Amino acid sequence: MAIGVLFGDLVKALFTKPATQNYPFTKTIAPERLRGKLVYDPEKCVGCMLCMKDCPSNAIELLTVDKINKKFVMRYHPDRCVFCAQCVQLCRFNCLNMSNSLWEMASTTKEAFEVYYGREEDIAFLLERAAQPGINEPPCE
Amino acid sequence: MSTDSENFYAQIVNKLKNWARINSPWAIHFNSGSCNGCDIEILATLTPRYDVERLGIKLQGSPRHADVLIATGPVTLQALDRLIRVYEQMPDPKYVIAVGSCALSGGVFDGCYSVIGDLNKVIPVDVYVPGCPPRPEAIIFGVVQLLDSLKKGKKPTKIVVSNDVPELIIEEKSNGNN
Amino acid sequence: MTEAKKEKFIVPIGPQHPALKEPGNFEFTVDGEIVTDAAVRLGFVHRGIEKACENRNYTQDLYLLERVCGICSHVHATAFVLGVEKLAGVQAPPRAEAIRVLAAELERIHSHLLWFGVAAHEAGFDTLFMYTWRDREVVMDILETLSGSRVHYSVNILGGVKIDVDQKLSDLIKKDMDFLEERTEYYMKVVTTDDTFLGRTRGIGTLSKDRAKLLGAVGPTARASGVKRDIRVNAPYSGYKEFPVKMVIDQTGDLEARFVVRLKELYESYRLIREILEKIQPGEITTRIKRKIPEGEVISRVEAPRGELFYYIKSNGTEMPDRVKVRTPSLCNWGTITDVAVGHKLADMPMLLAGIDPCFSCNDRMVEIRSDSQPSQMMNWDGLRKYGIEYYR
Amino acid sequence: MNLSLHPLILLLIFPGGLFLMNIGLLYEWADRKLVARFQSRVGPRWFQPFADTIKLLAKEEIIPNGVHKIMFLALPIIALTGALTAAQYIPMFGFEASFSFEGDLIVVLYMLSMMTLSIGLAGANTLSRFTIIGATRALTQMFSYEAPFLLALLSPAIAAGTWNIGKINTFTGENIWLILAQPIGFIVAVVGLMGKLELPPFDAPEAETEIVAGALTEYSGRGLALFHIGKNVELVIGLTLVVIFYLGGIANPIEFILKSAGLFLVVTALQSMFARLRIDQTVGLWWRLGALMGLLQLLAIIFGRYLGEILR
Repeated sequence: MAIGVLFGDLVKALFTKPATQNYPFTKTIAPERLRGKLVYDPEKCVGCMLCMKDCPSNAIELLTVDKINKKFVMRYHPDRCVFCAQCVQLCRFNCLNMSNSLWEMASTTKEAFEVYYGREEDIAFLLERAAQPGINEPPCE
Repeated sequence: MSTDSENFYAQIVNKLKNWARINSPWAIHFNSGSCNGCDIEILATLTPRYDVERLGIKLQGSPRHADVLIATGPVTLQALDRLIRVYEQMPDPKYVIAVGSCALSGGVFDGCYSVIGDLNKVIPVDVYVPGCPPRPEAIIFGVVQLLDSLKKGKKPTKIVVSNDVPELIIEEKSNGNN
Repeated sequence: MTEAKKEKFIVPIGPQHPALKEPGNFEFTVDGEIVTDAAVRLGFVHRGIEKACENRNYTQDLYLLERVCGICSHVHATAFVLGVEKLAGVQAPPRAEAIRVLAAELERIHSHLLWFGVAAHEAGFDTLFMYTWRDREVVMDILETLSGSRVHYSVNILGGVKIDVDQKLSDLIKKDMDFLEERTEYYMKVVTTDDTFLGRTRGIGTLSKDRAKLLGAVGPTARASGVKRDIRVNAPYSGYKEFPVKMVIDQTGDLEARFVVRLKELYESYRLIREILEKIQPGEITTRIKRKIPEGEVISRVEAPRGELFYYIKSNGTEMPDRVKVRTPSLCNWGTITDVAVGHKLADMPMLLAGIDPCFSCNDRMVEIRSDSQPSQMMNWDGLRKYGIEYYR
Repeated sequence: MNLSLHPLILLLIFPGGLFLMNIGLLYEWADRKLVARFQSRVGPRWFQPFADTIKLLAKEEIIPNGVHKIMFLALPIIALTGALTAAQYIPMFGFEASFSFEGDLIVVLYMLSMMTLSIGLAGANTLSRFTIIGATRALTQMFSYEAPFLLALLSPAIAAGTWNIGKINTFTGENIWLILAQPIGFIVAVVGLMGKLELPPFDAPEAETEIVAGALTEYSGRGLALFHIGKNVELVIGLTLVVIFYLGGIANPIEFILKSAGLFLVVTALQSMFARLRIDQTVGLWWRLGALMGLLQLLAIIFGRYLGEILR
């Protein structure tokens, strides 16, 4: 039975530095294992499509440019992604990774949430083809 | 008195208004079917570690007091009309921040029978914050994005909600909650 | 005057309400400040998860079900994984099971601290809320360094776990546990001695042992009323066979008892985590599991921070389950609120609601459609299934 | 110090209107900042209340259906006017009061109650259930704190032998600090002030977790801003009153600032130390404890004076 049990802590809090991080002005460093934005390495990918198959929220689309020469482009939607890292777990060739530095992704437009990963010439080729009328994009599956 | 000086005063008033708006975004939080993850993280931004009060953000209970609607979750059919009502009850100018993958696109719930999945289909969204859930820092980052866009002079537009829900009006009269 | 007296004054709480960060609608009929009737309306968070499970494969279901609830995400995944592993006849390696328990206990700490803060906030004790959440960030940091996400840890995969604990991490966790234990002792002191706080908790919402049993309360709510109900003790699963826990019980059954039970459970969690980190065996953390799960049905029960979590999984031999049924602890505890609320002050309602640690997103597995024009009808499983297929076609 | 300015300036600029409003907003900042520091946070920036107020003034004002329009618009103004009028009778900032007459203490106390009355009416005016409950609670609380607060302020007045705030100020400045002579009265006055201003833990009328924002739930924009300013002005007046009565009076601005800051620290610490009291607990506490203590204090003072006269 007492009144004001918290008093000691109040005084302590008043004379110590606040626990606040000065976030938007100083950046915080995320822990090593943090699951941020997905990063794709087109050099290692063999196009097994396992990541696409098991993605719980259809965030990954693997577009085939040339299957024999192993040319793939990944269209990644951070707005759909739930950052579960199942694709990273499944990928046997370590071409997928979740970055621990890219996690601030707010945007005022939704267009920002369509990210193309791959070799530059492949992306240019795909976008060019998609821009032409009448020709559909390469099949996803 | 020429029109120049009037313009000058009008400019000053406008600048003052804009400054006040940027420095005091009072927020209201609505959960339209989220899994609580985002909501807890939004709540966490109020607590000592992140403390958004230093940016002037205050979580308000009544939509009448709020400027920013922070919405989470893949809009469920049940929460839909409530969400629209809360949005309509907010006085102009008002802004919407969609937090979490569900509010952006449906996330894992995309395709469930009871969700709409995209907040943008229901009310106009100003800032999108992806993540499942986004870290509290990322939510603050999203708010800062909104304030930045206001600073650059994005005009607060008066937007009419597209979904016309006639039952809403009848319900509002009989049932005065919120 | 008599007309006015007959008219009920109903105070709605929710679906948008600052007390509850989640949508749920309560209607309290009040007479002055005294509550005379209480009704709950759920379903604002109904997303159709159980149905969605049926057209996703088991791996996708795991992440879908993890997002049933953002506070106790790990236990949902654990319950599902344990069930599927039982169906497939696979046993996760011991190290994986220990890590599952580790994550579950860390989650319990985070959930209880979160609840403690929210309950303090409901009582208008904002300073306590701030302090609790400041200390909660410690366990959130652990979870983030351990698993990579603050809320949806995604520790489980079918047949094991994703993450491993190394020596450095375990030292860090042990150090933080000491800090948290010290803080918990302090909060215990506040909860049991501060007069203003006791005024809001002692003797409020007393639930007797018999009522608790009758209403089917689970978890800390039941344990605060003296019901011995804890799946970790009654039917140990996963790593709890190796690392037993002690059941925490209080006989009083009021709000204060619920605070005390939850805080005492925190001590138990700290102890268990230290024990796991010391005794954990090196070894594999995953086993292979086939994509197609053999036909059969299984019941899987785990102890969530809020009480017993129940999963029923039926497999038809394909990559996708035939039926998944989830019964969450919050749903079992709802009955206690409407039972206990009558006769209390309106000001006590947020505290009472917080007392069972409600989780609306956990609840909303079902939608009740009320229609005045049509008579209600009973449907059997097949009829309901047919109706559902027709309805959503 | 004496001020001889035109009455209009006294009313509108200093120490009335403009100055008082700004000081009020600064007080709000100090309040929020100190509470934040007690909670181990950084807290708002110094211009936060100003930004809030300007923003609210520039916002759309929604008048809900089914309210009495004139009342809805007039009540915030009445509340603010009441508070500002009360300020005229108080030796603000170390200067002598702008207006004074024998018995202005009573006028000030009743002017301060205008705020609560307006909030009560505003709550009853709108149809929302939260506002009605908020209004009932606000009025209930008013009935409970008014008597002890009055008693606590009366005992110094009786000790000074006058009901004029200015004269009480000089009396307390010349004698021993009344906080030492009448500690019970001081406690009752401070806690009564917190009840009057609906600060936590006596914030049941606007308990966010129960009834959203209480009586002001339906107010937006201008009305809300005016109520906010009114509350802050009340905070200034209330603290000044307690300083004048119990902390040895105020003779100059420096003394005013120092003593107010000291009292502020106590009030904010009390704010962040307790759980919110239920409305029935508030009323019980006040009538059982507060009023009794205030009465005891008053009786002791009267008896003391009587005794002193006999001995003389």
